[in-house]
Parts: sequence; structure tokens; C-alpha cells
Amino acid sequence: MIPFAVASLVLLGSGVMAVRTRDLVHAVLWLGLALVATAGIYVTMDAGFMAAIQVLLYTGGIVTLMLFAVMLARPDAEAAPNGQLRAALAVAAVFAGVVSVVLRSPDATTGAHIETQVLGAVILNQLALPFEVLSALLLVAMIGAIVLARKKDA
Amino acid sequence: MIPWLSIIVLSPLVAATVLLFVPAASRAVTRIVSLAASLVSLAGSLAVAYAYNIAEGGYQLRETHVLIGALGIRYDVAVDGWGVALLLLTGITLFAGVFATWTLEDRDKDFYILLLTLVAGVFGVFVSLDLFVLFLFYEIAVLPMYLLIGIWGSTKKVEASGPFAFLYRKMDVGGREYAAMKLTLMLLIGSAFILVGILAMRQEAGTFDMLALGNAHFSRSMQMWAFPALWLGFGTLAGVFPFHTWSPDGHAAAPTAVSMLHAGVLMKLGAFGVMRIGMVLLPEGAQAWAVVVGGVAVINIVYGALGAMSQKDLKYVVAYSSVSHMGVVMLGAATLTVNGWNGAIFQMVAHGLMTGLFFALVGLIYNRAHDREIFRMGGFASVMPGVAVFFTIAGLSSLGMPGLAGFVAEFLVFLGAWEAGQWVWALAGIVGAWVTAIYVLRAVRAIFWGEGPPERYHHLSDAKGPEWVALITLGACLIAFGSCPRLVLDYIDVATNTYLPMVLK
Amino acid sequence: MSAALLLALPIAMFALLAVCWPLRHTGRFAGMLSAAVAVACFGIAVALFASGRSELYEYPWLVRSGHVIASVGWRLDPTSASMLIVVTAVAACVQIYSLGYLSHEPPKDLGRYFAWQSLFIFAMVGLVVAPNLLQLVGCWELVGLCSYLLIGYWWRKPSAGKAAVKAVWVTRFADIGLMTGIVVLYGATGGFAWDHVLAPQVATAVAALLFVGVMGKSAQMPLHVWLPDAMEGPTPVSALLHAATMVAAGVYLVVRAWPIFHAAPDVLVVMSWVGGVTAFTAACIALVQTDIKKVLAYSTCSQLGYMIAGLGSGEMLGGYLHLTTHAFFKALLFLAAGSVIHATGTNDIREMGGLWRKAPWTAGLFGAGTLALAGIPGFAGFFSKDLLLEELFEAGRYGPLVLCLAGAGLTAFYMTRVMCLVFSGEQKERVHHAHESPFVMLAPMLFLSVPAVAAGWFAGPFAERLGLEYHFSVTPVGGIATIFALGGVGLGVARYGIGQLTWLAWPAAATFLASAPVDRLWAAAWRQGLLPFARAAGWFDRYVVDGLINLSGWVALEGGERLRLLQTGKVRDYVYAAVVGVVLLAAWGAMQ
Amino acid sequence: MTLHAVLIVAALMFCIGLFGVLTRRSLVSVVLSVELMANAANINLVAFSRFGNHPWGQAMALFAIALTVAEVVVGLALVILIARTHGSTDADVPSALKG
Repeated sequence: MIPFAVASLVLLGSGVMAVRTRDLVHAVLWLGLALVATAGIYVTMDAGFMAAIQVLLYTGGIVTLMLFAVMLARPDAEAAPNGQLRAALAVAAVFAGVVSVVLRSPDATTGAHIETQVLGAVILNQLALPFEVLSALLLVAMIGAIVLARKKDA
Repeated sequence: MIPWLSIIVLSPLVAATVLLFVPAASRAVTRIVSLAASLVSLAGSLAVAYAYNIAEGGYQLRETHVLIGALGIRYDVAVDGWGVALLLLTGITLFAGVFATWTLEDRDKDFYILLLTLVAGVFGVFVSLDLFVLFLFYEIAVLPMYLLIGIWGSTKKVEASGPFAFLYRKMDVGGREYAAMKLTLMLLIGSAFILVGILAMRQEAGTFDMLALGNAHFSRSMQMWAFPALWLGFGTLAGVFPFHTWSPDGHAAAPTAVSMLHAGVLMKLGAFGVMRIGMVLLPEGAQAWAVVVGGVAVINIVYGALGAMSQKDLKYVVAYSSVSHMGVVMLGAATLTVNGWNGAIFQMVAHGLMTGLFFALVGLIYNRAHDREIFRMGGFASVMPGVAVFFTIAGLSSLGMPGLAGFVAEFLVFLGAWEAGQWVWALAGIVGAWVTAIYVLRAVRAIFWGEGPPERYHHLSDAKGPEWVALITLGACLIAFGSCPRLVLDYIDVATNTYLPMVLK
Repeated sequence: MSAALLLALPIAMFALLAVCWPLRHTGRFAGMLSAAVAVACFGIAVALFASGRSELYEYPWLVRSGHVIASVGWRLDPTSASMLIVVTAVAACVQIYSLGYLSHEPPKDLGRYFAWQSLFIFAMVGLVVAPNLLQLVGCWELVGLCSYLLIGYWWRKPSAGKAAVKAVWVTRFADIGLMTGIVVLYGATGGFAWDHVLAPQVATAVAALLFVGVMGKSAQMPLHVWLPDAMEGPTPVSALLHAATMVAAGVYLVVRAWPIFHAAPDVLVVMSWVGGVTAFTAACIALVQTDIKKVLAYSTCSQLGYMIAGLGSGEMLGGYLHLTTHAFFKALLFLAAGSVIHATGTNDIREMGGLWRKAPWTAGLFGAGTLALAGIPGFAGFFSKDLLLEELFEAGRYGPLVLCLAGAGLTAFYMTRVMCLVFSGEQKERVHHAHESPFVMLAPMLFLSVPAVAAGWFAGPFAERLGLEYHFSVTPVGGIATIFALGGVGLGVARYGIGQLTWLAWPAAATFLASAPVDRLWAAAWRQGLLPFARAAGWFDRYVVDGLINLSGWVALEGGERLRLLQTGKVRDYVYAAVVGVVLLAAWGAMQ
Repeated sequence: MTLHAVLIVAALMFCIGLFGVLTRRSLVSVVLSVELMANAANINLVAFSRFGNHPWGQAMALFAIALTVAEVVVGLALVILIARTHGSTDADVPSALKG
């Protein structure tokens, strides 16, 4: 219970910081922290493999990508956020809606450990087709990103 | 056993695919491929007519392949007596159409690709037993029209007038893009209605199979709204008043072969759909709405004929006459009698050949004279006697001259109308034939008769080489079917005798 | 030998000429071939009549549920056999005559002419031997087509085009009745036979509707307007189609469908009145015509009126007999008139005169025809007209009878007028260069003059063949008719031959009649009725029906113009839209 | 620790990310905020997997990670392209989609 609470607090706190920090590089670093905290939550939920993936691939990959983007795009100093009140109201409405749905659904307290072998078997048997499609998607995304980002005269 | 039906349906598609790989510059190859496809289709149609056993009746030459098992959608083709007649019509018209546009020069490869695709759709509709696939073919047949008219069409300015004059100033009424868009939009709105009707039937019967749907019992309330949906949906393509206005603009703007196929064959898809799907599958709805269908058909006949009389543009005259003659088809359908139905299907064939011939000739005249205003012509018979002869044959068929196909069809419909107890229908049809005589002969006289043509027309030539093939094919069929109607009537009759009891049970 | 040959030979000839254009373009040779076929047909017809055999062949032409609803074929019986002789005889004469009359035509046109002539023989024979009303009506339309094509033979002439089209318009208008009639007949009997016993109302309806068609084809008032215009065609065509055979098709229809008409006495009364009025008024109009062919055309109208009136008496023989005799003498008259035109180069009788010296044969033949038409005792027209008037008298149709009697006098008068103006008196400019026609034209006329003079003598055997009785007897009505005829001839000679009695003229009436009042009525109905109505329909379609369609299109376009403003292009706005969607979904979930 | 607790934490995370999308001006920040939202969704997937005792949840989470990476790659490439063509990464500047 306590590890979960700690991880949640870190997650939410770093999330708020990531959203609020004006300096983009700092914001990306806060995002990295949030992603690591998510991995912590995975650990508390007995999903060690997911946590490992989260830290190794996701956090590393995303943060690196974002930092590259920040440097390549060289954005100007970001303008002050606008419409904060309106956004806050909308977000509150969404939260209320989601929570109301959550609370009306049945709760669960006990969980089971998912073996990594089982996960692997599922992915490579039942979900083999989506898996392959996904690989194609990644390839397409890569080519697309190269095409989009490369300089026209290059 | 040779799968003739698949050959008929697929040969235009195969040819269209082959054409994709033919260089645009090799015009001869383009024509040979298109001609080969049309020949294969025509030969297939003749083979089907030969293979079809009239004594046995029903659906024959069936081929079935599952397409989407989960939804029960199958490629399921077979042919009945009506189908034989209409396949023949389509095969003949396509054959003539390829010849009639032999001299086309502008982007001819693209033109033939679209034309062949369209024809594949038409063939598909006539032989499909699966409503979903039928609808698919229907759309394949309708959609290429947009490009065919939009790219190769011709334009005619329409003056602004009437209560909506401001619209006519804003819109490019009569322009080919306008005509293409109007035709496509109206027909697609119609197909939305068709889709609703088809889905309603599937909802109640749980199948797309027309044979199974024929035995299904649909609730009366559903039939009462689904039939008019199908009637208006298919009827839009058949030119049912007041949704006929795409026809004059569309046919006037379309290039020759497209007008031939569209007025000659595609409009029949609409009438065929109303009868085979609307009436046969929804008998209670058909009986309840028959009076309305017939009444509107009467309006079509008389109003279309009057409209044709008022036109000065040759293509508009022919287009309005199509509206009038398709009224005869719908009138025959509405009678719900054997004679009326036989006449309706026969009229589809007769009108298809006749209007195909008309549009081929109009295109030929327009190609040479670059003018379509009837009353600016005159004396053309001295420079193009062959065209004059065939124009007269087409005109005589349209005014119901015995010995030509139009007479048999119209006469059967009149008999059916009388048997249905609707003497007004019969009389209106007969009066319509008289009005047709007025405008057709007036046009013949204005165009071909009279002292030699104006100076600027002296160089005009008669039909040439391939164009003769188109004219002779269509003209000979008009005479053959008119003097020996049983060449096709026997096929039609056997199907009518299957379907009519289903409606009247 | 069978009646099938009579159908097969001409249609084969037509097909040959239509398809084989090198043959057609020979012109004269094609004509000789066609004429040979026509002569052969005449021979066959005579042989068939002489053999007295009956034939019936029916091919199931239209089916319904596997049952025959209409057949085509031929029925050879005394009625059709006798009519066949008339048709083929006149046709053969006309074709031979045409070889001479049209010898100066371009070969291509001549070939076309003979192709249509062959088609006409086929259609007319098909009409005569029709085993049922459907084939009769079908061939009826085909002869109408031939009429259209042959009137328009000189299609470069605008007036010929107009006349051809007008003929079809008017006869097709009448055919509305005819078609409706056979549709009603089918509705009542399930077939097209004319010998079914019909309920009185049905018979009346069918007969009345058929009679409307007859009025058009046989040029009865007020649907006669096309016939005078049809004279635009070559004169042999007028002789064959518009005098002897095609226009008589209407009368023949009544004769064939006699059981139906006989069962409809009300229609018969109307028929006799229509016929009587036509007989009289057309004769009046003929009085003032100056075109020799127009005189004969109105005379044809008038004589057709006699036939219709005669049939209206309820007896068939008089009308039918007059049909046959009229066919011969009117064909003769037309051919002779053609010979006159050929000789003088004009149609106008005021430019002629004294022609008998230049063309004695023509004058004699025309005279024979005139005497037959006028009903001078001994000539063919006398017997048939006499019988017909007698029948009217017996049936108590006194009104039509009086009209017909008066018409008989007028007929004699106007024919004498033509005779005198053309052949007697001093020679005018045009006549100086006139010449007698060649033998190829005279021979057919000589041949026709035989029945024109003598056909009446064989009325007895003719009636016997039809199963009817005929005995010539001198009666008061016949006497009056003869006096009228002789009086007409006498007055005509006095007025136009000798130049006396100049007061005998009707200036006001003539002006009125010459202006063709019925024509003008129809023209007004067309110009001020149908055409503006059609234009209104066209306008309505273009600007109201289509306007509404365009309006819906415009509404969609304008709506799109407004709705597209919703697209701001800002990512944030789209996210807000998604937020709204999420909240709505949650609310919907909460309500479940 | 219950399912509801995890779901609510994830919902909060999602809302934080949403707030960022709605308020941040820089496109990079918007992409960053979207990441937070996707992450919240992943937490849910893993939670369902655990409490529902089914391996598909985790498998879906793995797929979602891969998808998110693809999305970020393309998204950032677009950001760079926009920065190059418009000279700005401000989310309010591009207006090519305006009706």
C-alpha cells in the first residue's frame, strides 16, 4: 500500500511539474521522472516485466527523442499558457465523469501475477498478427518521420 | 461447364485492367482490347441465351463463391429469363458503343477503362443473386459516369428564368461539370434509399440471398415504407418523375458511347431493380403502391413527350424521349399483369436498342456538324443518307411502328394497363405514342428533309467504317426483335410467369 | 401456290432493294424488277380468286404465359381474295406506269421509290389477308409508313415534307382511337378476332373507337385534311395509295370487322352521317379547286364518304362494291391526270385547254374515268353508287341519303368541269408543247379502263362470292341519282364547255371553301394549343421541377459554406470537442 | 491497493495531461502532455491485467507503448517541420485547417 502511495505521489507531482514548467528541457526531465514513477506503480502491481520495459525502452526512448526535438526545433521561449480557467473546468468535468464511471464499476482487491512466459506466448501466438502489423507500423512511422523531418534541399 | 456469366461480367474488368498497362499512345491496341472485351461479352450473352432452357425456367447457370462468410455475402450469379434479355441488350449496346466512339481522340484509353468498368457493373447487376453484391455492382455502374461526363462531356448554356432564376445565374446549369455532378448526386441519393430498403429486408429475413428473400415473409408495415424507398431509389435511375431531371442534362452532356450505354442500359437497371427487387420481394408494398407507380408513370409518358416536343436541342429531344419511354416501362410494371410485365421488360430491350441508336446517330451528327440545334439544320439527307435512314428507323421504333421493337413493347403494356382496369393508363400511353410521332417526325423533317443543307454543312460526310457497324447492329436488332418478338419474349415470359404469382399470391 | 407468295415476293423485293444498294442505284432496272414482281402478284391474286380456295395460316406471334395472344399469318377468303385483286391490279398498273412517269428521276431516287412501292404491296396485302385485327392494325401502320415515305418522295421540297409529316400526324391521331379499340377488344375477348359475339355496350365502344381510326385513314370530315396535301407525292403514288387502296383500308377494316360494327347500330348511324357529310362537303370543295390533283383528292374524300355512308346503312355490299369500283376508276383518273401533268408540266387546270388534240388517248381514258365516277348508267360507278343509295334508302337514313344524292350531282358537275377545262376549248400556252404519253404509261391506263367501265356488270357474281345477293333493279332513288348525275354533266358542259350559265358560280362560298377552314382549325389547335402547351411543359421542367432540384443543391452548398466555419484549424478546439464528447459519454453512462 | 485506487490515480494523471494539452502553447509541450495521457491509459491496462488476471492487458500495454513511440516519432517530426516552415512551434499559429 505504501509503495503504491509513494509512487503515485511522485507520479502526480512530476506530472504536474512537467505540465507547468515553462522551460522545455526541464519539462522533459520531469516527464522522465513521471515515466519512471509509472514503472514503480507497475512494480507495486507485480508487473516486473512491464516495469523493465517502461524504464528501459519507453522512458529512455521518449525522453531522448523529446530532447532531440527540443534541440532541433529550437523553439522560442514558450508563450504564457492561455485559457487556464476554461481548461481547468473542462478537465474537472472529465475527471468527474471518469471517476463516476470508475466508482460505479465493481472494485477488485486481489490480483494475480502474470508470468512473463505467458505474456510472451500470448503475444507470439494469439496476438501474432497485430504484433506483425505493429512492426510494419513502426517501420512506416520511421520512414514517415524521416521524410517529414528531412530538409527539402538535403 | 463454362462459367459464362463470370466471363461476361469479368471480361470488361479484365480488359480495363489490361488497358491500364497499355501506353496511352497506342490507340489501336486500346481499341482492339476494348473490342475484344465487348465481343467476349456479346458472345457470352448469346451463349447464355442459347444455353438457357426456356422450358425449365427459373435461375440457371448458377455460380456461387463465398465472399464474406460472417455476413453471409456471396458472389452468387445466375440468370433468369429477364436476365437473358437484358444481358443481350447490354452486350449488343456495348458492342455498338465501342464502335460508335471509334474515332474518339481525347484520352481515349482512360475513356475505355471507365466505360468497361461501368459495363461490368451493369452485367453484374443483371446476374447477381446476392443483394449486397448486386448493390456493389450497381454502384460500380453508376460512379464512372461522373468522370465520363465531367471529362469528355459537352456543355450547353441554359438561360436564367423562372422562379429560381437567381440559382441559374449562380450555377453553371448545363455545363458538363454541373451535369456530371447533378447526375451523380441524384443517383447516389437514390442508392442511399436502395441501401436502406435492402438493409431493411436483411434485417427481417437475415439474408442477402434473393431466392431466400423471395420466400421470406416481410411484415406489412415494413413493406409499406420499404417499397417506396426502393421505387424512388431505383426509380431515380429509371427517370421517374420528378427525379428525372438528371437525365436531360446528363445525357445531353455525356459523350456518345456514354449516352448510349446510360440511356440504353443503365436506366434499365433502375426499372429492373424496381421490378425484380421492389415488386417481387415486397409484394404487399407493390400492390398497395401500384396505383401511385402507374400514375407517376403516366405523368412520365405524357410529360416527357411534351418536354421532348418543346426542345430545340437534338440531344435533349432524345433524352426527354427516354424519360417518356421509361414511363412506359414503369407503367407496364405497375399493371401487375403478365402482358404489362412482359411489355415492360420488352420495352427495356426495345428502348435500349432504340435510344442507343439515337444517341449514336446524334453523336455522329454532332461530330460532323458541331451543332445540335435542330432548326438550324436541314437537308442533311443529301450529305448523310445512311444516317437519315437509321435515324428514321430509330424514330419509327420510338413512335411504335409495327415491325420494329417499340411497337411490341408498347402494345403489350397498353394491353396490360387495360387488363389492370386502368383505362386512363392505356389511353395516356397511346396518346404518348402519338405525341412521340409528332416530335420525332418533326425532328426528322427539320434535320434531314428539305432543300440542301446550308453552305457550311456541304462537307459533312456519311457514317464511316466502324460507325456503320454500330448503326447496322442496332438497327438490325430493332427490326429483328420487332418482327419476331419471340426471340426475346419467350425468355421474358418464362420469368414473368415465375415472378408475377409471387406478387399476386 | 398460296397467299404466302403474295406476302413473300414483295417483301423479298423490298429487302433486296433495301440491302443491295448497287441494284437499287440502277433505278430503272430495279423498277422493272419490282414491277415484274407486282405483275406476278397480280397473276397470283387472280389465280387464287379463280381457284376459290380458302386458306388460314397463323403463326403465334405474341405469347403470354405460353398461350398465344396474337398471331400473324394469312386468311384467304372471298372478301380478302377479291380485295387482293383490286390491290395487286392497281399496284401492278401503277408500277408499270411509274416506269414511264418517273423516267427522268435520278436512278438512286427511282430505286428508292420502287423499294417503297414493294414495301407498300407487302403491307397492303398483309392488311388484306390479316387473320385478325392486330395484324390488320399493324399493316395499317405500315401502309401509313409507306404513305409517309412516298408522299415525301421529293423530300427536298419543303411542302412535300410538310405534307408527309401532316399525313402521319393526322392518321396517327385517329389511330389513338383504333389502338384503344383493339385494346378494348382484347380486354373483352382475350384476342383480336373480329367474329366474337360482343355485348352490345362493348361492341358499341369497340366499333366507335375503331371508327375513329377509320375516319383518319379514310379521310372523313374533319380528319380529311391530310389527303389533299398528300398530293405532294408523285401522281402514281396518289393513284395507288391515296385513291385506290390505302385510304380504302379504313373501309376495308369496317368490312372485315363487320360483325362488330353490325352489332353496334348507334355507331352505324353516326357512320352514315359522317359519310354523308363528307361526301357532300368534299364534293363542294372539289368544285372550286384549280389543281387537277386536288380536285381528284377531294373527290376521293367524297367517294370514301359514300362508302362509309353506305356501310352505315347496315348493309355491307354497297360500300364494299363501291370500294372496288372506285379503286379502279379513281386509279385510272389519277393516272390519266398524271399523264396530263406529264404532258403539260403543270397541275393548274386554268393553264390547260384543248388538250384532247394533243393527247387523245389520255382524254379518252380520263373521260371514261369521269363517266364512271359521275355515275352515268352502264359504267362501274353507277352500279355501286346506286346500290349504296338504295341501301341507305332502305335503312331509312334519309339525311345522309339526301346529302349523298346532292353530292352525286356535284360530282358529275365538277368532273365535267375538269374535263372541259383540260381537254376542250382553245389551247393555252403550255398545251402547245404538250405530247401524248408513252406506251408504258398508256398501257396500264388502258388496262384499268376495262374494270373502270365494266366492273359493275359483274356485281352479281361478286356478291355471290361474298355470300350476298345482288340484283340490279330500277328504283326511284336510282332514278333520282341518275337524273342528278346527268344533270350535273349537262350543267357542267353548259357552264364550262359552252360557256353559258356564267351566273353558276359561288364566289363567297368558293372563297370560304378554298381557304380550307378545317385545315385552319387544326393548324390553330397545333399552333395555339399543343405547341404552346408543350413549350410550357418544357419550361416548367427546366425552371420549376429542375429549379427545385437545383434549389436543394444550392441549399446544401450554402449550408456547407456556413458549417465550415466550425473548423477553426486550432488543435485545442478539437480537443475541447473531444472533451465534450467524453463528458457526454460519461453522462450517458451515468443515466444507464 | 485496490483497482479503484489505481484507476483514480490514472484518471488524475490523464487529467493532468489533458490540462497540459489544453493550456500549453508550444507544440513540443503538447506532445509531451499527450505522452502523460497515454501513460495513464497504460497504467489502466496493466491494472486491468492484474486485477482481471488476464495476460492480454499487459500485452495491450506493450503494444500501446510501441504505438505511442510511433506517434511521438511522427508527431515530433511534424513539430520540426512546422517549426521550419512557420518559424514557430506555437500551437495557435498554424491555420491551414481553418474552414
